[in-house]
Amino acid sequence: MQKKDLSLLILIIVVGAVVAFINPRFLLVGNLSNTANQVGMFGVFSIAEAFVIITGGIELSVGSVIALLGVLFIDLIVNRGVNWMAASALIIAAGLVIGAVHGALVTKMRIQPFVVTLCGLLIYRGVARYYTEDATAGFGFGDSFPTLEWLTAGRTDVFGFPLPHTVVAIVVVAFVAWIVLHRSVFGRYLYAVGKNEEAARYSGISSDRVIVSSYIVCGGLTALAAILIAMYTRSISPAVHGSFYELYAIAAAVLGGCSLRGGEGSILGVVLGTILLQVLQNLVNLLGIPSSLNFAVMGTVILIGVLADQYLVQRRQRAATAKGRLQAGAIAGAPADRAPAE
Amino acid sequence: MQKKDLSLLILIIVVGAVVAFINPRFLLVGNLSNTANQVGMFGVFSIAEAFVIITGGIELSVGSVIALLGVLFIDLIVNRGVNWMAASALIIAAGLVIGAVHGALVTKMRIQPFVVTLCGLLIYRGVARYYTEDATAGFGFGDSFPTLEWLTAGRTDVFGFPLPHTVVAIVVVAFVAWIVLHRSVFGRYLYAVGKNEEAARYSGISSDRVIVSSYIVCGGLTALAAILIAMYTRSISPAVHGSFYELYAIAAAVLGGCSLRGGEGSILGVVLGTILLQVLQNLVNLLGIPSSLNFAVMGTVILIGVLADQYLVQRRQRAATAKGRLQAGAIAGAPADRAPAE
Amino acid sequence: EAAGKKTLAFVVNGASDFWKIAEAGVKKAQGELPNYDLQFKYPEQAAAAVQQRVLEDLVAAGAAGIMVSAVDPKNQTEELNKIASQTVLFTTDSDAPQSKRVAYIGSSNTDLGKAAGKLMLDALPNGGKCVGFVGLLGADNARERIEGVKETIKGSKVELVDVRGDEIDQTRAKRNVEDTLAAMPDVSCLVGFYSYNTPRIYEVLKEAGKLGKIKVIGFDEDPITLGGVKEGSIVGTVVQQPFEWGYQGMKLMAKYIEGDKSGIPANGIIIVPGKVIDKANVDDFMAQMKQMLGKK
Amino acid sequence: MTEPFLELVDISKIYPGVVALDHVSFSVSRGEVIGLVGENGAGKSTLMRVLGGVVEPSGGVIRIDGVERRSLTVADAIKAGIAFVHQELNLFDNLDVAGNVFIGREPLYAGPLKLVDRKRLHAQVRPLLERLAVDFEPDTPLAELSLAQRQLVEIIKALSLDARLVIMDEPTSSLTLTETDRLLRVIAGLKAEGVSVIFITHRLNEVKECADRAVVLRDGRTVGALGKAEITPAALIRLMIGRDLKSLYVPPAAPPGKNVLEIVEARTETYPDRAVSLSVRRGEILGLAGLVGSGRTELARAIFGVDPLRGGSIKLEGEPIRIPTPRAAIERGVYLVPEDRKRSGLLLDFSIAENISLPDLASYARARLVKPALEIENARRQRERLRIRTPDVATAAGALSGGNQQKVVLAKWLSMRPKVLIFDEPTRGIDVGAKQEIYDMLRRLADSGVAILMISSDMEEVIGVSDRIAVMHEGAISGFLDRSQFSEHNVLQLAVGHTV
Ligand SMILES: Nc1ncnc2c1ncn2[C@@H]1O[C@H](COP(=O)(O)OP(=O)(O)OP(=O)(O)O)[C@@H](O)[C@H]1O
Ligand SMILES: Nc1ncnc2c1ncn2[C@@H]1O[C@H](COP(=O)(O)OP(=O)(O)OP(=O)(O)O)[C@@H](O)[C@H]1O
Ligand SMILES: [Mg+2]
Ligand SMILES: [Mg+2]
Repeated sequence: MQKKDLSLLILIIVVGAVVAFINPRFLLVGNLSNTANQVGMFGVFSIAEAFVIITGGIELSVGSVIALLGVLFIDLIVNRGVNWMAASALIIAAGLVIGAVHGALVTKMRIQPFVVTLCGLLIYRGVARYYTEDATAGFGFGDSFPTLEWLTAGRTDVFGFPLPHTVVAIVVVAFVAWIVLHRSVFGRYLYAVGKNEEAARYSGISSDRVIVSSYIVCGGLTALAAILIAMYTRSISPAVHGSFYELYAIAAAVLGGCSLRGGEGSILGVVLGTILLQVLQNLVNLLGIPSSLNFAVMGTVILIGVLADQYLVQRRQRAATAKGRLQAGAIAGAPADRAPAE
Repeated sequence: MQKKDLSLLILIIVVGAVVAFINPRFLLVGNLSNTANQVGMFGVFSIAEAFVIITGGIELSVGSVIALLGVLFIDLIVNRGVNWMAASALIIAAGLVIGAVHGALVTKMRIQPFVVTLCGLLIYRGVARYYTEDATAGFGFGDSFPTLEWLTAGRTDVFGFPLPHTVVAIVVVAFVAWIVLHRSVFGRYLYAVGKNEEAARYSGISSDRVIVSSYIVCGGLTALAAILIAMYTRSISPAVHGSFYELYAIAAAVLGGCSLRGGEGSILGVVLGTILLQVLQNLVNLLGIPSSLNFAVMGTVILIGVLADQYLVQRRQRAATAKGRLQAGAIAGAPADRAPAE
Repeated sequence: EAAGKKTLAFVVNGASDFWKIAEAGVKKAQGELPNYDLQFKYPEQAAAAVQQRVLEDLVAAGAAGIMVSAVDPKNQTEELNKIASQTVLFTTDSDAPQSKRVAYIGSSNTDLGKAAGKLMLDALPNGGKCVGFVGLLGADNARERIEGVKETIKGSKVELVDVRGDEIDQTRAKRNVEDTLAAMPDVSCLVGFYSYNTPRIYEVLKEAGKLGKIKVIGFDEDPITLGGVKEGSIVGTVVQQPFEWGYQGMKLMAKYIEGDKSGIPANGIIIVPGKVIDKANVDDFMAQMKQMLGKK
Repeated sequence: MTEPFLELVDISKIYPGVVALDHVSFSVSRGEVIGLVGENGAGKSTLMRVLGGVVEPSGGVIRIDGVERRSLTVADAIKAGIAFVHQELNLFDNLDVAGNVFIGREPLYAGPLKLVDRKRLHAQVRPLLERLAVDFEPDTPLAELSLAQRQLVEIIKALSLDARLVIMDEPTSSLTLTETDRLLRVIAGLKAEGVSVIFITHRLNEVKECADRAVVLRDGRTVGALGKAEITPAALIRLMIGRDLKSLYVPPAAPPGKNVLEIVEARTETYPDRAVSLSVRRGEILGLAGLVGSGRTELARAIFGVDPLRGGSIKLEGEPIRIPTPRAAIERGVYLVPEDRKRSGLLLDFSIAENISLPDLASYARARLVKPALEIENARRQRERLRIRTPDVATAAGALSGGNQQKVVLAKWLSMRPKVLIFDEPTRGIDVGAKQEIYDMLRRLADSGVAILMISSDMEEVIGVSDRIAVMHEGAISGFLDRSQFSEHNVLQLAVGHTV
């Protein structure tokens, strides 16, 4: 575990302890399960975002993709009677295609990722709204897909804890993503390209392919999140569904140690970032803070957390220098003719 | 005028011509005046954003600042009976302070600009909503501030064209910003710091001061925009007022040639970017395109524009190489013993 | 556009299913007004500035009459007057009484709130704690509805302890219900103030196995709300009649433009009253809806 | 000699885990040219950075004109008349040449607005450009300049300061003989005007040519100083590494074999109408000389697949091949050690081991999962083989000194099976000891059957190491030289386009 991840974990524990102290109901199984469920859904697309950010890109269309694919998914299974497995496959495929298109525009046409995905943000939401004529897409009363619902929105009792299946999803996704990013050849390439694309190219990495892959992974995972979220809300107003989620995703990734300059970040950090954001949401409701202050509380806690972390980093550095000075003193006191260090 | 700006201008003209062809009412004085008015308001905070982007930062709290300061401004003059000149001064001062705080957090505490201003985005909107208890702040019926209204939301007839005073504002702001960015030492430092902060430091430029200044300028201009926009809408629902405006601002800046890596961009470009975005908005309404498609049209036109530009750049490069070949040919034909080219 | 056809526009305050019903009304009116081109406009964001822009552009495009559900009528007066000076302006949904609008067609949100309050009193004869859920806490319709509820339950043992906002984010809407159940085990009734809030309440209660144990009162006619009413797990829902606003409004406007001002009362206010849908009349209402929207 | 106006007394600098300077004392007098030499990582740059106000010393005092200070800021240093050419370029791609030279000191129009007087700015730069006879203009955008040209801009920037002391940290590392000569003449001119110069270089002949005094650093301490008369490369080397070095040129063990790499009529982007044909044989080191901007780097990039080839063909072991990307080159055993190692050669934040394994990561992986143990093991092996000085192969490559960084780049390719190795300035910024090691390595590689193309601007190196020299002039080969024809004069004649 990196230091950055550790300080995030501590922040989460501190916030959790404070909330539990003020309102012990925070620790109720039901509440923890609900929060875990949110972490599951938001974590999937935050990890998606992290893949792109690590290669030095950015993906702003996450929210719109969630709206568009969510609408399509519900339309497919509710109105067009498509089998839910086929529909899920189609939606994930659509996500992969969207990612591939973004990647191609970024690498082949050399358009800034910000511009490409900003256009995506605008276009996909527009298409979703046009497709549904701005109507809400949703399950009718009594529409029921028991297996699908159980898989996506269900919970399984594990030693008395109703474990939401979205948590299973995030654990699986995070584990695979962790292997890929931190252990696999491809992951190494992602970091290399994010850090210094030119040097990566000189080492024989085809950076275009790596970048395109990162967008494809992002698209696919976002599509998965879109299905989970659609099954959670069970209704999608295309004009607002998922809006601002790209900011959530970027915030989770950045909190988790990703740098928008690329080449940095860990999966564990991203998951912890997501948990922090969701605990903050939960806190506002549980402590009865006016919902108008929801965002303000979130912003303030993040800022305090980052400031505290920064303060500790600076103290640690000063301590390290002081230690170095001591060593230097020792060296200065050593006999002058000591063997050269070579 | 840089090539980038030129191609943006051409895109605007092409889009305008197409719209005018389909619906000649586009060219009506009233319509042009309305669009110009929008450009005025949006241009001011887009330029604000550009200052920060050029130094390699980002400012995400523009929309929330516009909401918070707008609410405060209206509250000051309507409910607290503060003289509007004093109120304006206070609001601008508040904007400068917000900018200074962001700058200090970025430079002194070394927190990523994205994180600082994301927290700002969350906090300021929360404060605005809490302050008004989510109620809309606005002028009551009959409340009237003739001078202020004339100054900010009025129009003056210039050769039959009702010139909105916001246009005067944007022209003045853009002119001053142009001088500062493209002609003054400070502007040069902004570009230098944005491109290579370390080298700037080695050249004796205090890059921290330059970065803080850019946030301060941004805060001040955003405050001005907040006043103009408050006087235009005359009512502010703190929950939604100005939301997404940061994306508008960044989009205008990026369209106008700013790179999010810093060190690039021109004021003319930013203004043209703003104009393009506003003409696109106007187009959707004038052509009777379903408003659900509004954003999609915007996204598509931007994407096509950027793609076309990119295509032309690549063609131009190929042409330049061909020209290079010609020149090289001439050299090859020169006598072998001519003076070395050193 | 066909030459000579005058444009009448219906501008709403944001996209929602609710306005789909009004749109159906406008479509019906279009069938009866062949000489007009009736447009239905959704601003891309529920913000006053965005809507203002749509209105200005419509005027620029030469609309003969505009019917608008203003995002923020109280403070848009001046701007609405600017529009009213150039074209015939009706308001709907929420009125701007001080503006120069010709007429208002709609319901009174306070009345709707009062109707919901009565439902609560009936459902909780022994009193209890209630929590409400709404999209935009600050919006006028939300405030008036909440006010209506509070006015009615004042003095009784029924209490509205909190109203949670969600910014029209469905995920948060559902989450708010979950968190409320976690935070207040003794809550005895939940109120969904916006159309989508009630279905989210229904789903959470269903998942928690508390359907029927906690009373639910809703607004508007989301299919899930109606299903819940039919099933008996939702006490009742208070609906408006946007279809009539669209239909009557457009026809009145056309008449007015043609010079017939008889349909407009002196104060300009035409209230189309809301309806309470409960188990008794839900089947009829659903049939009616189906017919209005022309759905299968 | 006059009294020193600047003194560093007992300066120390400690980085976490490293003692870069250990009680170093140093003084500068008016009009004195001091050569500062030492191995990579000896602390030369750090000492100068203390003087330039970039680094805050951990101990000691700085005395300027009798005033004592604990540390300087950049502004202090500039005010004290110290100009600094940093080892790494510190320029702005988004400004033009004039803007870069006068950054921070722009001539202004009168008035409070601080507007830049661009006409005056350009006028002030012009004479400086003429002084070094460069081939670009005040308004040339910096982005269009090559590495060497940028180096010249840095030097001009320092000259423009009208300083009392000019510090040049390896100014000649990417310059060819012609520019270097011109620079040495400029230094002589400065000396005559009473300006002091501190000159850091790894090309020891340059020290002999220009310095009044040479100071040698080792492991952060001063190990000796030589007066003008005593300065010889051999004496310097003895102080630097504590022993003598054998001569540079080691003849090949066997005569060269068949052609491995053949370039036929290759054309590049900048000189599309000039074609280059050359071939490198098995076991041979072919030196490629030429002036700054003669197109050598571009040729190497085209062969390696970084830039597109505008025409012509490449044959590897007699077989025509196409190399559209570096990946393709690497798969065929054609490797490039690029000239800008910080930008193209290394990922500075990656560890040494990770840098070494990067081009061939698949062989350190099982089932596409990287086995760090394998990487570390190989990195340790390479560390022994190339004598990379680091206690831990898990340290970031950026923390190494220049020479050791270069060895890491080499280690990348030596871990694989090279057929052709292209070196672009293999010893740029590398100390004599390490140079010697790299030359040894080159020879051993050649003897083991690798074909080596060595681009170099260091005349001594080209003549000392190559078995054969090709010289480029304006994008074309102006001639080949055999060992018997090797001389500075011949190389220079060809480099300016004459024949020999
Ligand atoms: N910022 C830094 N952080 C940590 N260690 C550093 C830093 N800068 C330099 N060092 C270390 O200080 C020592 C001296 O480095 P310095 O750059 O002064 O060497 P140098 O003599 O200039 O070598 P070269 O000839 O390679 O330029 C080296 O061991 C180097 O790794
Ligand atoms: N990044 C660049 N952008 C634009 N032009 C460049 C760039 N790099 C090199 N050039 C130009 O290309 C031509 C060939 O340069 P190249 O780097 O191949 O020469 P070289 O012989 O390797 O010399 P050196 O590396 O010593 O400068 C030169 O005219 C140079 O100005
Ligand atoms: Mg050095
Ligand atoms: Mg070169």
